[in-house]
Amino acid sequence: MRAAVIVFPGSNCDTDTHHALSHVMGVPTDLVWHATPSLDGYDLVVLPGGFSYGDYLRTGAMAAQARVMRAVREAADRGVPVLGICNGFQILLEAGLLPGAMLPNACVEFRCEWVHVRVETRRTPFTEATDVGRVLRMPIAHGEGNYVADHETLDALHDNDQVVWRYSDAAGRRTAGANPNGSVGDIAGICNARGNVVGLMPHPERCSETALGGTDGRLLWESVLARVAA
Amino acid sequence: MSGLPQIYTAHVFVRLKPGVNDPQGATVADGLRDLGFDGIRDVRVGKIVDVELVAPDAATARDRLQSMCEQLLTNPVIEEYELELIEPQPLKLSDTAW
Amino acid sequence: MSGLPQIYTAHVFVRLKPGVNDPQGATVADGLRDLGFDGIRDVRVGKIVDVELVAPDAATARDRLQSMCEQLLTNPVIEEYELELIEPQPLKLSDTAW
Amino acid sequence: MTAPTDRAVPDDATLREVALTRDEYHLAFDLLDRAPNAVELGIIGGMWSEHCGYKHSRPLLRRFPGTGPRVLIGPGQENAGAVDIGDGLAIVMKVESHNHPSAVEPFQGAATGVGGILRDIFTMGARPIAILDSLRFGSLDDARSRFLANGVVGGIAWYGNCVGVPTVGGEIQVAPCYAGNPLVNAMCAGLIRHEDLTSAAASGPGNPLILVGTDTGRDGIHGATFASVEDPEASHRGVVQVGNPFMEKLLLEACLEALTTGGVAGLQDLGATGLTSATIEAAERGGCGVTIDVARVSRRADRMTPYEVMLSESQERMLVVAHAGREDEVRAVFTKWGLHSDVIGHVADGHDVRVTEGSVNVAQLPVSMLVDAPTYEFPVERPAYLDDVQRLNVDELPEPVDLSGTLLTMLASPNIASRRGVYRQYDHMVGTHTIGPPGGDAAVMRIKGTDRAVALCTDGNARHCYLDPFHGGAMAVAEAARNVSCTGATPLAITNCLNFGSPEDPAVYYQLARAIDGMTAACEALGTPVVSGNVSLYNESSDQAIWPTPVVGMLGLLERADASCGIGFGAEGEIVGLLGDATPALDGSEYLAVVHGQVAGAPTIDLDAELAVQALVRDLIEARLLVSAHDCSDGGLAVAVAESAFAGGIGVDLELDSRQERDDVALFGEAPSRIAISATAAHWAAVEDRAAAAGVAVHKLGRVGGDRLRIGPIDVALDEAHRAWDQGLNTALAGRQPSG
Ligand SMILES: Nc1ncnc2c1ncn2[C@@H]1O[C@H](COP(=O)(O)OP(=O)(O)O)[C@@H](O)[C@H]1O
Ligand SMILES: [Mg+2]
Repeated sequence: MRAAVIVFPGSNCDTDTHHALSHVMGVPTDLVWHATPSLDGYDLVVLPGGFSYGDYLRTGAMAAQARVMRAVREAADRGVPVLGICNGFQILLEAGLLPGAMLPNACVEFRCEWVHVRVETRRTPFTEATDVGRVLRMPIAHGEGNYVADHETLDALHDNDQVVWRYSDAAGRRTAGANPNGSVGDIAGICNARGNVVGLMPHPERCSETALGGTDGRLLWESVLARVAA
Repeated sequence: MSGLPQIYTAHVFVRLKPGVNDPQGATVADGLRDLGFDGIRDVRVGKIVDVELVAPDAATARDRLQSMCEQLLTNPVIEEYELELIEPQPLKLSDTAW
Repeated sequence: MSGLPQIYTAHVFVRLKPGVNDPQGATVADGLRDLGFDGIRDVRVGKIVDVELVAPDAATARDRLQSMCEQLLTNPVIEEYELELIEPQPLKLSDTAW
Repeated sequence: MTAPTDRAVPDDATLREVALTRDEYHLAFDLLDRAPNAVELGIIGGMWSEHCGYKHSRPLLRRFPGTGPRVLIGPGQENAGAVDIGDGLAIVMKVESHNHPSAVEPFQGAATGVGGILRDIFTMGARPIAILDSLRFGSLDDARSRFLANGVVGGIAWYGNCVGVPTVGGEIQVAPCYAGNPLVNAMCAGLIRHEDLTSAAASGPGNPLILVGTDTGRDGIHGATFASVEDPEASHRGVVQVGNPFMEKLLLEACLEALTTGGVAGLQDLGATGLTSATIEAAERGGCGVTIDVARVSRRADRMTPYEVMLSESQERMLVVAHAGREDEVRAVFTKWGLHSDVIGHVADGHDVRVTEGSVNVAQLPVSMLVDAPTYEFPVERPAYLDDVQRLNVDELPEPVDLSGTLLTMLASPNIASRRGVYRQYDHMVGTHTIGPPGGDAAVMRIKGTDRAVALCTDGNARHCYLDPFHGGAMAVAEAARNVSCTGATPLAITNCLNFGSPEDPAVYYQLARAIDGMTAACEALGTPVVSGNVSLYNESSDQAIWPTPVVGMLGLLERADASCGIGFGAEGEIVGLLGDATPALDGSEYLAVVHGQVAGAPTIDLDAELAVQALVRDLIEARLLVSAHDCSDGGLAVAVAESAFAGGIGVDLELDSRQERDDVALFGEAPSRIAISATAAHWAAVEDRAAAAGVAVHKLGRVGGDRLRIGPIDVALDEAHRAWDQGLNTALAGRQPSG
């Protein structure tokens, strides 16, 4: 088992994600430079959070053009689990590996706080070890997490069971106050049709240790590790 | 046949597609109302990308700009754009920055 | 004397003053070069604010828009703007949003 | 000084442009024994500006204690101070002001302030792990102050979030004196191994000087002199700079990576006066000369003069001194990170800075003359205003009938209300060091790979300093130390920013000198030397000078990260007590200002009592006897326990100290050296025993529990009080009237 955490210019959760995978979960993990042409040999690819290219123009737009993205696409086609966290999610959207787009938060401010999300499906490698309806407490930290997509896309996401997490309150209810950014359908994370490419706004690497105030992020890692080991 | 390369200036006006909601625009509208401006019906915020480029002729310049818009400058999922190409200034010998 | 209120549409084009550093523009220029576009001399990014407002006449609309630009839409320390006012459409009775 | 009359002196406008007085011009002439040319004049003016030369503060700053067993790098030596935290690790820290730029363009002014302080930290080879921001604005009833406050917060958020260094603490205070001159101080702490500490020295003649980062433009020319003249808004609109946090992030990573090659001899950031002070200060540290060819500096603007290139303050640039022969290796790292680099000169024999444009000499000056700005010392005379403001007759103040309502008013006031609306705009978690997030007394950052953590905070109550500069200065240090102690951390050292008005005003000079004396007294008593800092003078607008505002950034160390203590009550039945028996008073209190509209009295501090109460709280925390500890500061005991109740999500039922005649004084009166604590009933006896052994008073006040705040005569629902406190600042920043 070997994991890759991609480093784009401006990624800033790369070392945190590396820390969570390697030091907390004990997974051999490499920081992989954005100009790398191939991701052969990796069983898990993570696009970390941050501000690739300063978030200039549009979040994730320039990183989506990086050389490594061709390799990410190939890995995804091979069925390798790919996780985009926050900016990584935005990059996957811009690269067309996931459908839809991001707008600025409805409050038009950056939000760094703990939120709750409800697991909507177990069909992804990152949720298969949890239960549908389970509520996770995780931090967010973003200015643009307001997910949008047109009606056909939303219908397709729904029909194909591609919504992975929705914002909710601690009890799993979708209330207005529980959605921190105005995303359509309270969507916090989605996957591709095959289920192996997943993007989410909350940061599992920030809640993988007790000292940081929560450990629900470990559920994602444990789930994907079990899948890869199987 | 194309002559000497010239400097083209282009304005790319990028706007959110009509149906896409615009949090920034809504906030600006609220801000204007808070300041006491009456009669604000709608505000939407877009982007201008001004590009200066050297190309052999206007057709080539326009082609390249169109590709730039499609490949990077706009996201067709949520945005639409207009491209305005300005008459070129001739390139002076001293302009060697490119 | 002014007639019935009408809906005015205005485009405000806001740009950084010449000479003010535009890191975003510079990064986009690099991005375009990385994509293989030749001849990029300069890129600068600005914003468009499209405002729809109800005013009794064009002069009043323009006045209000100018104040909006000065008070909120632009930062005169680093930005400059152009204001473009579009011919009004008459207000229909069903337009009650204001 | 009597000026020779035969000398051609530049006209007043020119001298003003370079911020030199006529006498200083003559001094420069005498030192050179010739007239400086225009470029030289600009260099001299920049280096002798208040910002770089510390003309009015240098003699006073020498009073600070700058050494101690843990001080690795003290004040004035490098770009920031360094403090040993054990395990071969050090914290590098400094605070810096960006007041004047922020008054003109709050978003970019504050953003570039964050950029500047980050560079001061990674210039030392350290990886920044925390930013704190200490802010002062005019009353938020005023639209301009709201615009400034929102812009500043937005700019700090944008820059820090993008670079990926968490903003974990700081302050926001409002008072009318800051209306025309807001204060924006940013602090940064970085982590480094001792052996990796890098000097900003240009040594080794022949070593190349490499300029990296942003191309040089006409940005901020005269930024440094601009910070040295009154009323920035009046004339200097052209100097606004736009920050580029993305470039900063690349620079940060590239610099730290370049250091690992071993090819770097020194690293110096470009701050005020740009290349001028960067090269000259580096030369001074290295004991060498430098030669710079401005023609080799990449530009962003056409036709820049040598003067402009030397004084440009374009952001996000660094000067790298490479070992001769290894420049390609070093430059390759910058290229990898997509950064441009130019070899612009070299370290030279001798002690001159020489500037050329190609082969033409444009300036040559001795380094020593530039780094030794003339200094000014004035007599320290007690200003008359102090007698007026220190008078306070409490008997003339009506006591509120509805003290529950008074508590709600206090909780909603912008100086007390929750800062959540601000710090949730800051990424305070990136880096996964933050184990004590904003909202407590001090931020707690774990040190990965060790059991340790550091605690960081900033403090400075300007109202106290205005009423008594000595005691106010001492209280700023004491409060910062107390905040750190309340997490369980031992205060180790401070950094500071001295924000004052014009030192040429005798009252301001008195404030400056006495505040420094007070800070010095407290630093000595508490054993926390000053390792770095910054001075910002001429903080005044057309109508007034600001209150004297020293800001103290404190570093504390926790040997065991898992033993840190928070401010929140834990559970029903816990006992609440007050450590320390300093008598609360209304002098300089928030209550006096908010409820009675007065700024008066003479706040004081007893440093021995302070030391004892802090030692005790740390001892109790280390022994794991406390559930919570919270410093009693603005708003007094009532506000402190309310905040502990909010943080714990549980009510409280307390009795007031019967020794106080007036309930309002007992509830909202302020005194330093007091800490509100809670402990389980099982631990309470042990708490009392240890307090007795330490000779510190502890008063048992009551118990945690229920869903109301009952504090003596106060009785309000917890959620109502919480709402007032949670929304107070947001409402004020949005310019809305508080609802209900
Ligand atoms: N108030 C102060 N207390 C202690 N040290 C100070 C103070 N002000 C400045 N210094 C020290 O003087 C040196 C120069 O500071 P400064 O000019 O602000 O540096 P820079 O040019 O890197 O921003 C630094 O070592 C700084 O820590
Ligand atoms: Mg410096």
